[in-house]
Amino acid sequence: MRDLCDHKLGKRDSVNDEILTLALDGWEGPLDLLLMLARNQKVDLREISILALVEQYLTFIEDARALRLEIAADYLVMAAWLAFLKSCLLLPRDVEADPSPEELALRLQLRLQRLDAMRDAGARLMGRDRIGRDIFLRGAPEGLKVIRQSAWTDDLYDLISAYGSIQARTAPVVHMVARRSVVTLDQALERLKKMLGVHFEWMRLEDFLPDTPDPAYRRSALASSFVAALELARLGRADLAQETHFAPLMLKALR
Amino acid sequence: MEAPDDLQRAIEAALFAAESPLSLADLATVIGIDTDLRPALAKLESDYAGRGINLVERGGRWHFETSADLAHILRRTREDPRKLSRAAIETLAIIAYHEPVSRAEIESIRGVQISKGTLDVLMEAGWVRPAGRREAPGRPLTFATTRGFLDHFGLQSRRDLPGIDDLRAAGLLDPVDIALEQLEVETIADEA
Amino acid sequence: MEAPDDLQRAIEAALFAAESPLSLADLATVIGIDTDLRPALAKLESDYAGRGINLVERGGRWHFETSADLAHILRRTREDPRKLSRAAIETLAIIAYHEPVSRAEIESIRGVQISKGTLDVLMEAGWVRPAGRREAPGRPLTFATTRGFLDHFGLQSRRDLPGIDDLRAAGLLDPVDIALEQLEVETIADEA
Repeated sequence: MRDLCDHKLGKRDSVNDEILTLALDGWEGPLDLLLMLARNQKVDLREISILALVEQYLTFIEDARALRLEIAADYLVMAAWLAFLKSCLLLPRDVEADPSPEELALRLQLRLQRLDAMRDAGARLMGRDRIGRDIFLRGAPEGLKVIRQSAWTDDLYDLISAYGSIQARTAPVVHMVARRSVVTLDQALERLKKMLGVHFEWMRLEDFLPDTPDPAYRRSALASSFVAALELARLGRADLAQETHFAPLMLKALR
Repeated sequence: MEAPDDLQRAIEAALFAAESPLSLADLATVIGIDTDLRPALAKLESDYAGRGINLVERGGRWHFETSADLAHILRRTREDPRKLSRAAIETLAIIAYHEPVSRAEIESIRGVQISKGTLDVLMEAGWVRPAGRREAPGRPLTFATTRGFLDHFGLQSRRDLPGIDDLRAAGLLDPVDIALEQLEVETIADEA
Repeated sequence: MEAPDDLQRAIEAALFAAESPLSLADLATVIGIDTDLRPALAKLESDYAGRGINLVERGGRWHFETSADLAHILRRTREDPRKLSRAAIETLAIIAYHEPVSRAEIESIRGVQISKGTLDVLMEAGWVRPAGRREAPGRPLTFATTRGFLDHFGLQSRRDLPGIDDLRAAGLLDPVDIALEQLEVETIADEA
């Protein structure tokens, strides 16, 4: 074991200085060290003698201490635990112990097997033919380029309706007049004057209105005819009468 | 196309992995062989002649490239169906009805400013072109529509565009309030 | 190796020109064809089997690569392109063989804590990715390997991981607790 320690001492490099396990920085923790020792037994890990392994570990740690190497705490914890396990394994069996020392030893063995399996697997992975080291991809691929092009779906209808809406909103006055048909005051005056010239008895205002199916046009005619009737009464050309509120407004020419 | 020998395989792999075309000397260095590589290259050239990849020599250097007739695979054009923004279609309509027309005139007809991208989109679509400067103060650039515009919208000529009376008859003059609302929505969207 | 048909030529050209491996769906899009490409790929795979360049499938995606036996010619340096620490190699192996696996599980197999940079290095290499949280107390994050991992190590799928079947059969991929239970059952069975 002495030469193992010396070997590790000689190999101490500055690369791993972030690791606190100063003296044992070749190993990644006690389990790693145990696995190395187990492999040194050169038997299948399933056949390994845990007792022998514990002995080796404890000797190793003792040697390191004798050399006054700084030993990280977790190695010492493992050493203490293994010393305990060793004593349990050697002492007469305590049937009450749970878990039994045999089970503890078995657990350790199983853990070592698992770590060993993954270490092997890692090595086999790294040994594969790897891209960029053993296998190469195309050095200068042309690349597959997708050129996006807009396919405009606007049609003639979209175009002319857009123009229509501009026209509609920028020429609102023309637009409104064209849409609504109304009877102006002048038109109503003219009509009333004409009709009063040929009818001499009382007539309802509604009877003076032009005949139309358009209720909007009729309302407009009613409003302008009413104003026209008031105007004619003011000028002394017509007489107005209404029996009560909301009764028909009666109209007659004044001679 | 019989199985390649070791030299041909090595050349094949070296040219494939190379980042630039290799001369005979480069190849010899890479492969570490000191024989005439020309026969092997000729064999490979004929092996690949009818394939999607060809071995070619340009100016004494060799490389693999995809066959010229398959260039369309390397550059694929994808068409995205899209509609013009409201601002763009209105601008296009104004240009079509009033061409040649300056940007300021377009804005005065629309009643809103047009953003820089709007005319770009129309020019990129191939429907609008600059149509010279107007002999007026500031010499403003004017715009007009193109042959491509007529083709896309199925018009023989601009005279086929319906007049304002036709539009009204077709009910295409929206009620004022609706048109104004739309304008407001658009302005808000533009500002956002 | 008879002359390839148009489909084979197109696949050949597309995979040759592509900057990364292509799935069947990618290929169909690039070539603009909607048929099963597998027969054509199989034909190409066998066409290239003995050549310096091979057509391979990795994790459901296809690419061309140089033949492994030519590594000695093409390797520019003996240096490992990505020199991994032993901790990183073991961690990668544990993730690959156990995925999805949590950090605590990795640490319990290795018997030491994972130092901060180890998983970062593997993720930066593009070989390892977070693979969701486990529905267990503490909802630990788990890790798994990527398609880039399969590519790099020349694996078609995780089933190709060296020795994975043997390890599984030997129970070496099971946690210690489960292995112990298993042993007890066997012991009882033996005793019975």
